[in-house]
Amino acid sequence: MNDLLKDLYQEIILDHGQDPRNFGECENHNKSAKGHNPLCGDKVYVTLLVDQDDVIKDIKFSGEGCAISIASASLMTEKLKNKSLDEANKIFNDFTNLVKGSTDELRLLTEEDSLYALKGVEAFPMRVKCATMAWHTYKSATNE
Amino acid sequence: MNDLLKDLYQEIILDHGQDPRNFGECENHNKSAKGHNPLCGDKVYVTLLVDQDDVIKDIKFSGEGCAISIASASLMTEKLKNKSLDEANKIFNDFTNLVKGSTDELRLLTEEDSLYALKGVEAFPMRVKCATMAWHTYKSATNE
Amino acid sequence: MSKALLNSNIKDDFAIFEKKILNKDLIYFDTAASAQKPKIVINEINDFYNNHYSNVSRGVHTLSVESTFKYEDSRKKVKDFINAKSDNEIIFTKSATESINLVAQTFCERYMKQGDEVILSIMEHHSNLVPWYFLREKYGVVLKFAMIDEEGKIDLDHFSSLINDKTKIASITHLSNVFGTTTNKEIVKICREKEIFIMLDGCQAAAHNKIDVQDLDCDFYVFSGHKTYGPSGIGVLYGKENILNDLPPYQGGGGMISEVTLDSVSFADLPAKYEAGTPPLVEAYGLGIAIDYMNSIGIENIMLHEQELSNYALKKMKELEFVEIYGNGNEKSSIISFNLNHIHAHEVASFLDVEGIALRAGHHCCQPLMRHLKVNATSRISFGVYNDIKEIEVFIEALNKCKDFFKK
Amino acid sequence: MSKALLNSNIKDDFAIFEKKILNKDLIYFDTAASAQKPKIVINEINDFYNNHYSNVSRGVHTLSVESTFKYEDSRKKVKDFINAKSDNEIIFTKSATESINLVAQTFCERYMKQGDEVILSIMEHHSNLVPWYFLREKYGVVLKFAMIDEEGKIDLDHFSSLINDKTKIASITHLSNVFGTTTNKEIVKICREKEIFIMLDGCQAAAHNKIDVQDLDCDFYVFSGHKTYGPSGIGVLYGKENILNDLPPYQGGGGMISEVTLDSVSFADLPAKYEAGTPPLVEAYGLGIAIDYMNSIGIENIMLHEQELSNYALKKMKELEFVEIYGNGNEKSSIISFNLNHIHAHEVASFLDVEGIALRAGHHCCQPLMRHLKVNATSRISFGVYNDIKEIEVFIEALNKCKDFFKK
Ligand SMILES: Cc1ncc(COP(=O)(O)O)c(C=O)c1O
Ligand SMILES: Cc1ncc(COP(=O)(O)O)c(C=O)c1O
Repeated sequence: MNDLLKDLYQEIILDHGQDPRNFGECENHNKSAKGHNPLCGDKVYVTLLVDQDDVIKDIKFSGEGCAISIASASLMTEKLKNKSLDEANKIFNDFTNLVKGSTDELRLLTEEDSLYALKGVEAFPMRVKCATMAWHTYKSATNE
Repeated sequence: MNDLLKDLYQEIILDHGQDPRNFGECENHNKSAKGHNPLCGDKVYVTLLVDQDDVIKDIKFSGEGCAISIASASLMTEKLKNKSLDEANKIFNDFTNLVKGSTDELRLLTEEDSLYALKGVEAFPMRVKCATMAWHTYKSATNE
Repeated sequence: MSKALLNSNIKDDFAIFEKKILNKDLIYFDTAASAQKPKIVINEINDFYNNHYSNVSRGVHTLSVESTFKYEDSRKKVKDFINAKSDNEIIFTKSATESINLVAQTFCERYMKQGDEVILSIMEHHSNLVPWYFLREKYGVVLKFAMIDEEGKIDLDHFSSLINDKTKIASITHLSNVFGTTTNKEIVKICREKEIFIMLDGCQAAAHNKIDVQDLDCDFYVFSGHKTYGPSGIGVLYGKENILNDLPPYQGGGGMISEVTLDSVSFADLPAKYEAGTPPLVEAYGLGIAIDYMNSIGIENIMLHEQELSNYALKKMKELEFVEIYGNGNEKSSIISFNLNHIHAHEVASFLDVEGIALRAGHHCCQPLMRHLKVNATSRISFGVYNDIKEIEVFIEALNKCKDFFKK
Repeated sequence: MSKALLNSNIKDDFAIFEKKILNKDLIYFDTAASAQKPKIVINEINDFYNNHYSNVSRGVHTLSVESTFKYEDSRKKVKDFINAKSDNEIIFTKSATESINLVAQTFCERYMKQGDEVILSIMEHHSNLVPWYFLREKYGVVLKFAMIDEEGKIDLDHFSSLINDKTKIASITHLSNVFGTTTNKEIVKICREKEIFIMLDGCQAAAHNKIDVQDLDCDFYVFSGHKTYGPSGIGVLYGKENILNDLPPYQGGGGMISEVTLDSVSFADLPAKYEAGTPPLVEAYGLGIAIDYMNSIGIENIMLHEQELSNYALKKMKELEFVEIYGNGNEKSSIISFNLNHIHAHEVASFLDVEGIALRAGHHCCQPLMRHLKVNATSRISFGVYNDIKEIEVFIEALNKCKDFFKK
């Protein structure tokens, strides 16, 4: 099996892709957004509950997509839960840099993070949109 | 001096270009048309008197243009005067074939004709429009 | 079977097949998106720039003459290629998309008013939908959509039933870029009987079928150079001469005028009337060379070759129980759309990419059709002159590997 | 003087100068119509087709990635070339003519109603006239024309005096293709003060001046690739991002959509919003390489070089009493228009063609200006990086010969 594919589809990606965590809608949410990938028509819906102190108390997603987009959404919800919006936005930046193969230094994400599993996407530039779809949707939900 | 230029600008062309015959408007005319060359904005106005038997009793032209277009108009009026429309149209075909360098056989024009002097145009394809401007104008005058 | 196949060393005509994709031979199954270019096309483009280049139509000097003649010569080749009656019926645009926009806009200006109707189909490419949506939005034109049958062909009865007194034009794909099905030319007869205009979107057909616009009798026909082995940046609009004469101009600018004053403008005759500005002249020339190339193989032979490949691929794919094929007929021309059970088309595309196989995954600019098929995306393979049976074997094996990889 | 001139072996960068015109060296004085292409541009176009070609933006496979990155990379180069703020402000079109049509049409739809006014000038190219004439015709927009001074520059006082409450936009040439004069950037200030939009037609300026759209502060800027040493079939539209976001789309089709249903369509973000259909992708790439090439020489150096040539040619031509030059100033950038007494411009062009000299004769797509100058046609020489002083000597000699030939 080709190494690039092994890097792209690590165990954890296939796992989250088939069995996503935090799938659905937050029972209580005060922020939400829809997103889609114009390349393939995949869609995602992200809901959040953000408290007075700008902490993400709950975050869930639903939708359809490829393994990369679903796994990325699933890992995102795990990572961002209980983070402040400020931290979450830094992670957003780190993550998009990571998958784009940007040379910018990561500020909060480390190799230990499960999200790091998505680094393999950098070898497949046209899949970056899959990996970041849920993230951009989170972003637009919190920007409103 | 280059041979192509010599062929293009034969004595008779320069003569008719500088001193055109049948310049002006027929005093009595029953057909007329305006024409122009979109490449350079040159213009020509052709008037004809065609009798009941479809014979061109008079033909004149006016306008501005390059030596080729003026000479061609001048030589045309000389040639077409007193011809039947039928003959004139055959000459029209011959002439356009001549200047385009078409391989079609000429039916009425011969090497003795003064119009034959315009054969040099075939080496300058972008000048064909100059040489045929008055002719197309004649044509549209008689087609109305 | 092999009789219909082209000699496999046809690949040598294309430099790109010397390229390796991650050390694998390139298997290019994405011709429906854009065809690869024969060396002769690229070499002739070089020659044009290196020995004959200048702007066209306006200059007197030698290079201008040479460029103009090459440009106009190409128009003649296109005319012969689709058997139009006159050079005046061939308009060079930048793409089929532009050709369709041109027709939609000028046709509507000339012949349609609020409430008038246009017939499209649910399987049209976005390029044959959105230009009409603009008319709906701006002028209140009504759009109706013909249904398709199980095979993926226009349902002619349904098409016919949509036509009424308000219908002015239909615009329909000639060969579906998702199913590979060809629209029955009966459709033009229906339009003739009901006295409406018809445009055929020949993007996929032009590289695959012999096109004869006089025999088809359609009013407009469009295709793109880049899908017919020509360069990018060039498209064709065919329109019947009397209709093009009757329609207003589209874009304004140099080259398409007869005379301009501060108060007025009069327009050049066809085809210049529709070619405002410096045209994609070298691209038009390149398309002419691509046509020469296709003719040298024979468009019939190309069709038979691609048909053979499609038949073989279809047979092999049907043997794989995890493959779902869209459109249940056997007519697939050079295009097959499919999905692997439970595996997203993007995964298939990335997986196969690593095997050197270039195919397309997505909605193929046919979102309404995807919705009809109840999928977001499909994978699509499509063939050109350079493909062969061995590549299909590699592809089938790769599909098997792909299924195994994502099963775990 | 010679300090400002580029090294004369720059001709070696262009294959076409190995060509003979009727056994004479080619002297190409028609760059204003279209520039010749450096070998590097042609070679890179080859390389694109031979090693990286596929359609852009939609595919997942390697070739699609490579093509997309090359295409988008070129957009960045154009952005830097004219110092735009963002890639989103750079739209690839097929030509400057198309860019102007796009702006005229979408701007009018969004911001203008019957009776609103547009300011042009009497020396605009047909491509910056006719698109606006269409608006006059279709929507009852009023067009006003700024006068020029004796030198051939926009009369800014007159321009200013034309602006009133109904004026919405001005569209003015940045560098005259007849006089070689540059429009004072004060014109933008006037528009800012009077709160109207302004588009600059940079067709001639882009190959000759350093363009800085932020410094100019214009709302739109357009130019053509083929006049800036790039391939045919590619044009650029620059627009300020907030304005382009606000304007409606122009052509509809694949690539410019976000989502399409049978009832509705939503549009992609900039720049895709304005790039319907498969774009002229290799052409865009070629333009990027041409920009690299110009940068490698230095656009300042190009300007100085052409300025030197123009100054020298002007001086020599003024010594010939039978030559009339249009525009009485000394600023001629890379363009000089003239006539020989009593000899039609077409005669001059044919005569010089035979000497190997390619120049332009005609109305230069500026018929209203020709009328203002009271001529049908002029001859025009224009310079590029590859021209040199020696060629001007040959040209001057040829003018003398021409006069003698037609005197008899
Ligand atoms: C000043 C000016 N504007 C517009 C144009 C039109 O450019 P194009 O024909 O490349 O669209 C030209 C070139 O002919 C020009 O010189
Ligand atoms: C059926 C069909 N119509 C229209 C188009 C649009 O062609 P282009 O993008 O070359 O304008 C395509 C190709 O994408 C197509 O397959």
